[in-house]
Amino acid sequence: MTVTATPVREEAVPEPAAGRRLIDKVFKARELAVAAVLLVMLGATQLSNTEFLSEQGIKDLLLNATILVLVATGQAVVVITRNVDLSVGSVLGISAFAAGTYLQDGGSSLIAILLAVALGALFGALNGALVSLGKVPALVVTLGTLYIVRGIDSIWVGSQQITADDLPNGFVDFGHDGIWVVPYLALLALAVLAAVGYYLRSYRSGREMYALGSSPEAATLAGVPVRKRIMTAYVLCGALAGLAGALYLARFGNVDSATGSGYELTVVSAVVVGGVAFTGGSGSVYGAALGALLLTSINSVLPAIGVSSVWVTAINGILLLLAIAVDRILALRVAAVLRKQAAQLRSARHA
Amino acid sequence: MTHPEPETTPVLALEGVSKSFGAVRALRGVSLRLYAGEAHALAGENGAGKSTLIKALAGVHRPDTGTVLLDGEPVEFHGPADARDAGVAVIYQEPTLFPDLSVAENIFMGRQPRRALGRVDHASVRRATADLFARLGVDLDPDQPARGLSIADQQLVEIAKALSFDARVLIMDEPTAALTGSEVARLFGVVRTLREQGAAVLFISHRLEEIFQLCQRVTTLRDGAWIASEPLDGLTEDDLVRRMVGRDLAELYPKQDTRTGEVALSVRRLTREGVFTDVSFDVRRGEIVGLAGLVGAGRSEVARAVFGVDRFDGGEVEVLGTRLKPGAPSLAMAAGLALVPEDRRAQGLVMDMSIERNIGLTGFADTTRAGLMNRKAERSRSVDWAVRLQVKYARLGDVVGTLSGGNQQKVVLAKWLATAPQVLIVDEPTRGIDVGTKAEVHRLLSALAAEGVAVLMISSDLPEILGMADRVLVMHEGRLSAELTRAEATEESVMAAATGRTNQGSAA
Amino acid sequence: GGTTKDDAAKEGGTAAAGKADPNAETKKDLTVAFLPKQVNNPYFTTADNGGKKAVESLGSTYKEVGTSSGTDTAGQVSYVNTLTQQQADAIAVSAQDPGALCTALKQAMKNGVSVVTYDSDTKADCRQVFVSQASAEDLGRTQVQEMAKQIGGKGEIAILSAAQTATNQNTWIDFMKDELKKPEYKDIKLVKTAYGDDDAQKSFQQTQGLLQEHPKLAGIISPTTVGIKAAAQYLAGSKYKGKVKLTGLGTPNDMRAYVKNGTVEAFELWDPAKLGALAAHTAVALESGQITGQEGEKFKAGDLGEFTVGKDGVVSLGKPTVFSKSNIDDFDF
Amino acid sequence: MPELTKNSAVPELTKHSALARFGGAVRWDSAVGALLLVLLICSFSFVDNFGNALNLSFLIGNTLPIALIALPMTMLVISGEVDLSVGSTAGLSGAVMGALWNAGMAIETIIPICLLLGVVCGLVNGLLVTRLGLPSLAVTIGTMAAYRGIAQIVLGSDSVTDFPTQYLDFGAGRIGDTFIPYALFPFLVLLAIAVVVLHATPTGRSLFAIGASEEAARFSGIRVKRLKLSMFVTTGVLSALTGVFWALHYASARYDNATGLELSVIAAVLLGGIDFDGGKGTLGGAIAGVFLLGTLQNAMSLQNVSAQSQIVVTGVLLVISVLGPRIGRQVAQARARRRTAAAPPPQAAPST
Ligand SMILES: Nc1ncnc2c1ncn2[C@@H]1O[C@H](COP(=O)(O)OP(=O)(O)OP(=O)(O)O)[C@@H](O)[C@H]1O
Ligand SMILES: Nc1ncnc2c1ncn2[C@@H]1O[C@H](COP(=O)(O)OP(=O)(O)OP(=O)(O)O)[C@@H](O)[C@H]1O
Ligand SMILES: [Mg+2]
Ligand SMILES: [Mg+2]
Repeated sequence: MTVTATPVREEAVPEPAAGRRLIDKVFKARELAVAAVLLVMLGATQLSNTEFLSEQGIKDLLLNATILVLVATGQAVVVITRNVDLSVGSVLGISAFAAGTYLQDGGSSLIAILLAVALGALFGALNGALVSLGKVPALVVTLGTLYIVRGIDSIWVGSQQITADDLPNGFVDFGHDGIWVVPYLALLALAVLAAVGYYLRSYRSGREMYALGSSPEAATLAGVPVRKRIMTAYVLCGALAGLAGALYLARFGNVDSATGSGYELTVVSAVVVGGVAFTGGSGSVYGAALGALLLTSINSVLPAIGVSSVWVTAINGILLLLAIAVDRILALRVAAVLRKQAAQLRSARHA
Repeated sequence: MTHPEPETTPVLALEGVSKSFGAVRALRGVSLRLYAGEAHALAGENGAGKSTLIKALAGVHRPDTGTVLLDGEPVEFHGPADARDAGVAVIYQEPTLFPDLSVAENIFMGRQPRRALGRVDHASVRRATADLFARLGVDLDPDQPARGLSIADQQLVEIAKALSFDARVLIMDEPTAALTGSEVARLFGVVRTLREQGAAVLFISHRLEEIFQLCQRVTTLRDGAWIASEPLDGLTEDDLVRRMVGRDLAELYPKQDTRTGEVALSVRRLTREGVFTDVSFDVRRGEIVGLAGLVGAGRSEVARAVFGVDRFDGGEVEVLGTRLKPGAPSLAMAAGLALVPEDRRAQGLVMDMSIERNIGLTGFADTTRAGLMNRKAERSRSVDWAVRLQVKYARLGDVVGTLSGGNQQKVVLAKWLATAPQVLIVDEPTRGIDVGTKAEVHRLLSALAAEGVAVLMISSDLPEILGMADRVLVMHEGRLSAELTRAEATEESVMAAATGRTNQGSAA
Repeated sequence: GGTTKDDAAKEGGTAAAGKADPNAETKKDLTVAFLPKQVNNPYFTTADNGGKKAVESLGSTYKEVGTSSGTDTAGQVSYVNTLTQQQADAIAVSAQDPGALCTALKQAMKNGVSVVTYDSDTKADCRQVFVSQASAEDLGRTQVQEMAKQIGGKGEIAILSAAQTATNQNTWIDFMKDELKKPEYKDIKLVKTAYGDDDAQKSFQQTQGLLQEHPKLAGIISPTTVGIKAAAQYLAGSKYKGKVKLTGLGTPNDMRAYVKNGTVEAFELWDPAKLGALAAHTAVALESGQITGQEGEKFKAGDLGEFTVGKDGVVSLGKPTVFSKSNIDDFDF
Repeated sequence: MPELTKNSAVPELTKHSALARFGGAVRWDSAVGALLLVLLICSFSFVDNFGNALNLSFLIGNTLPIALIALPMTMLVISGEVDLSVGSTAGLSGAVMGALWNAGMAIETIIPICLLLGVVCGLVNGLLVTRLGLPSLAVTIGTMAAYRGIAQIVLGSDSVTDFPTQYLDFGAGRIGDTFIPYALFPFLVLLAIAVVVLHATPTGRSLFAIGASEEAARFSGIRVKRLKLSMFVTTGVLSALTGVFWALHYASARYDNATGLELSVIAAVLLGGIDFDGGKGTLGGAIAGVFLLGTLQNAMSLQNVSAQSQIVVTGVLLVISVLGPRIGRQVAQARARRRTAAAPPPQAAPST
């Protein structure tokens, strides 16, 4: 074969800026869509009920979201690596109880929180070990640990419960006080969110989690320490579930053996609504956090505008469907526009 | 056979390496030495063990026996990362990119330049990627996600990635299989520069002329066994083929003259916005029509739209007088159309299914009795075609993913030829297929045409197009830019049309 | 013409009833199984432990089985089946669903098992006796009276219930509404009934919603232990603390903190341990043949005194206790 | 054509591979089947009251809802999708059944209406997945809430129990004093149909192909979307049927019937060796998984194992179900590697 060494393709990178900005927009659009839905919803509610965004109202909204935001953040990291952790609800429950038991015996609040985080991280490590060492489907393994941890929790807890009376006042106050309308819990969640988001974006190991989720084989070939990263993701997720457990205790002042059961579906919903794909490698923790905020806000909005709680479940589900459908349609539209623009650009360049 | 080798220690070498996959012994006691400043070719039929050898070098597979030597010292690579750290860069046969990440991230994953506190410096990742692409003459946006890149573009990204290592050893497993001449030339230019700077290069290709262009020495494998290592100087293509196949080969492009009949495939003003525009052509019974063009010209997209896997926005397609419904491959199949897609891993095969089941996927109409599968019919249909195309396999029930690249391609062909199509569209039918089988495929296509099948052949291998086609259509930027008769079609005329340097229009 | 509701109604059911012998000897070495709505639920654990004490004091064997979810009706059914299989002598069950357990319970009774429901009833023909924690009427009315006292007889109030399907809740709520019709409550307006599904978070958010939707809300009645606890926790951490009154049914241990910090003035409950004990005595009395579940039959229930079976086979524990700052420390359950 | 260029070493190798096959690849679904058998034998011999007909009929009757939904769920999962809304669909179907019954409609009319409702539920799921290209996990989490919510609106706090006795008897009764519930027969028929469809028809083949590689399936002319849609519809119908059965079996139609059923079905199906990534598994395995869990629960309850411990056992079983085959494979591979390493080293050292 003779080589016709004509430089067919023009010099590279002539106008990447324009293209990049557009692509950036596409990616951001996912989060934007959720944010837009959220704002519209909150705005509309405020119009029909002026109490809704009162000082107390905003505080409540933020407080409600805190725990879900934390767990969803951890879950998003795991999902980005193309895995899933269904055991978060159970881990949350058992960590909350552990922290409560410790506080009941007169422990310090800070250590109680650390204890919950450590216990969560421990279960995260167990999940991570099972998933990464055995290279087995995360869904099954964590469904298994969901049952196991819940079982251990109920055997341990039995019919005991931690009530507000057992907790030091400082801890309970920490659960609802804050700076002006921003509760301490929300600040904490925000800090965690920002840290995890920054880590995923700006550190090699964070980027490697995306790589790993995007294509596990390619990641192995690229020398990504797959097991280590999966382990990190699970430990992080577990630790955040543990932290969420401690905050749950502070917030609700009450923990029993059923605490956190069924929570996994809410968390998974938040992550999905936030645009983190279950096929791994895409989405962001910010999206997941927005998803969490959206979901918890729906639960506050409906009672606030006087929707009978009989309707809540149905409306919840339909809104969830709407959110993902709108997001999807938007993404398709943008992709189509992009395709046409690319074609125009190409023909313009070669004309 | 004894041939002088350089006196220096090889940078990277294999000594007596064997590797088995269950029953299959992919390598048996193979040795290979790579020297600094030398480009070494690896030749062999499909399934000879080339890719396996490379994976042994790169630490993907641990050899069952034998050793890997780095600078003369035995080393044990525990994974690709070890090999990479030792200065070995590999381009694997199948592109392995992260579809969700940007092209730039794909190239620098795990090695991104960092700023203070270990943070990734995104800007310099982007800049370095742009520089690499400029060096290769590639027109890709570093921020573009890898998803949606054509196979060729993916291959180019892989090449850029390998180059970015500034490695001491550059290993390339069929990097050119999806590329057209100009990209290959650019690549070879860059590789030569690297070699002159002292890198050792290992190169695999089934295009023998490329081996002669780029390399100094060649190692031949047959059935996993080492056959020869020798300088290319003084060797002819025929010599090389004989070493690979163990016998002489017939003519490479055996196009028989056939009588062309009625129009079998008729495409009118086919348009898919942003991809291709106003494409019209006919293919007659007994005719092989070549569809040429540069990578990304839109040939595959046209084929897919015609077959119905993609929708089109305007125009019409007729097969043997039946107008096809857009977006309905099953109807197209019923009308007698078959498409051998370009990406065998994603589109051609269900990699986790057996050879038998893969071939069977297109034949439910023939292999069911009263709505139930007839295992025997399914099996005999599959065996028949696997044997006719010389697929090299241990058992028909083996998972297709364990076959060598070329043999996978044969299974795709078998799957579609088994439907006895009236109109056959083949997209890069011989990508990754060895010379011997390539001739076989060409003979087969000729024979099909002679039987009255209409063949549309898309290929980036220009000699293949020129050798096989009765007529050549050329695409440029999503439009048909020329239609050339066999007599008119030359390398110059096709390239001119493909790069848009003519305004010939479609001369019918 | 197919089978419709009217056809089915004609079939009717039959309740087997033998003859009671009030002087029959109390049998020993019976197996009495408690099947609460949910195991590990502190309320039921207290109740069942009361039952356990009573069963053991009567010289029989106690056992407890049950599902770990309060809405797993299918699970509860299979526990009834299992107990039938194991030939338990008597079952005391708190039904998750008035209808779902029927087939299984009838099957059990056919196999000679005595069936008592406690806390939450099934349909009357599916058990022999229902041991009620207090008459539903008392509970419903006293909660309204307590609320009226706390808000000074006027203002908007709301109810925070458990699941929409909870039978006992709904009965109490009906009596509350009935009580509110009385002229002395003409200034009190029930503005809404919300459902928190006995889930802490949901009840929490429902409380928020009530307060946002009805800014002038003066009080909330929550006739469920989970609901009142969640509502109290929300009020305690909000600006409504002490301003919006809260009463209902709660356990002293749950509510102690809120009573002490002024979020809650008073609430009520029966003693679950006594409820369990009464259920145990009733079950043993049934199995011993001292009663059969007919109206008017009398039996002795140890320290609890003598009880009479009322209409529809209902035995009632008595009036609920009201807990406030002054007496809460006297209780531990 | 030249003769088939099979590897010259084939005869010698097939012997090896037969061995390897025997040792390494005991299929997981057979393993679950064997486990079920062992469990049954143990329960019959050691668990009091397990073997009597009444208990067995309870066991089967209580497991049937899960088994029924497991049929289409297996196919759906094999084709790479999942439906979490099955429990809610069943609940909705039961709620509608109750509401219509209360309204005085004939049950013979109600049941077809419920099944039709199942079609609609399945269509909604399927259309959202295939037309909009949304992930089924997300879609069905949404419809799970939506259907349950609608059920709540339809029936509110009612609980309908007065269905006609002959229907209730069919739902809960058994044939004479045998262990066979009436409802077992329709299930066996459905099971047979499902096995044939999945393992012996082009449709089944296509489902496997779609699950393993949707794109390759599309390029093979398989009508991916249509097949997926029909799988969702089937799942909807069978879930609705399960809802009807549930209401009759437990003689109670409530909006929260069958809550959490999806998790039980999925756990059982996973235990039966169905790969959630699609493309792998057998119906036999799935059904064995369903009955393994059912039997285990029944036996443990009879042995007075507490609910909490039962949960732990279920979880451990699930974890083992995925770790077990994996570890087995690794052991087999290690053994094979040792064997090849022990074999005489191949000749043909290269000359230089
Ligand atoms: N992972 C695997 N499992 C089982 N068999 C394998 C595996 N990888 C390769 N093989 C077998 O090893 C042999 C050598 O394959 P290899 O990919 O090295 O061939 P190749 O020379 O690269 O061929 P091609 O030119 O077609 O790419 C083939 O018979 C193939 O089927
Ligand atoms: N799956 C896809 N999604 C988005 N864009 C694509 C996809 N596949 C190809 N493209 C783009 O569409 C254009 C036409 O590609 P196509 O594959 O049809 O070209 P081709 O002429 O067949 O070249 P090739 O030799 O690579 O097959 C290119 O710009 C390519 O990058
Ligand atoms: Mg190869
Ligand atoms: Mg192409």
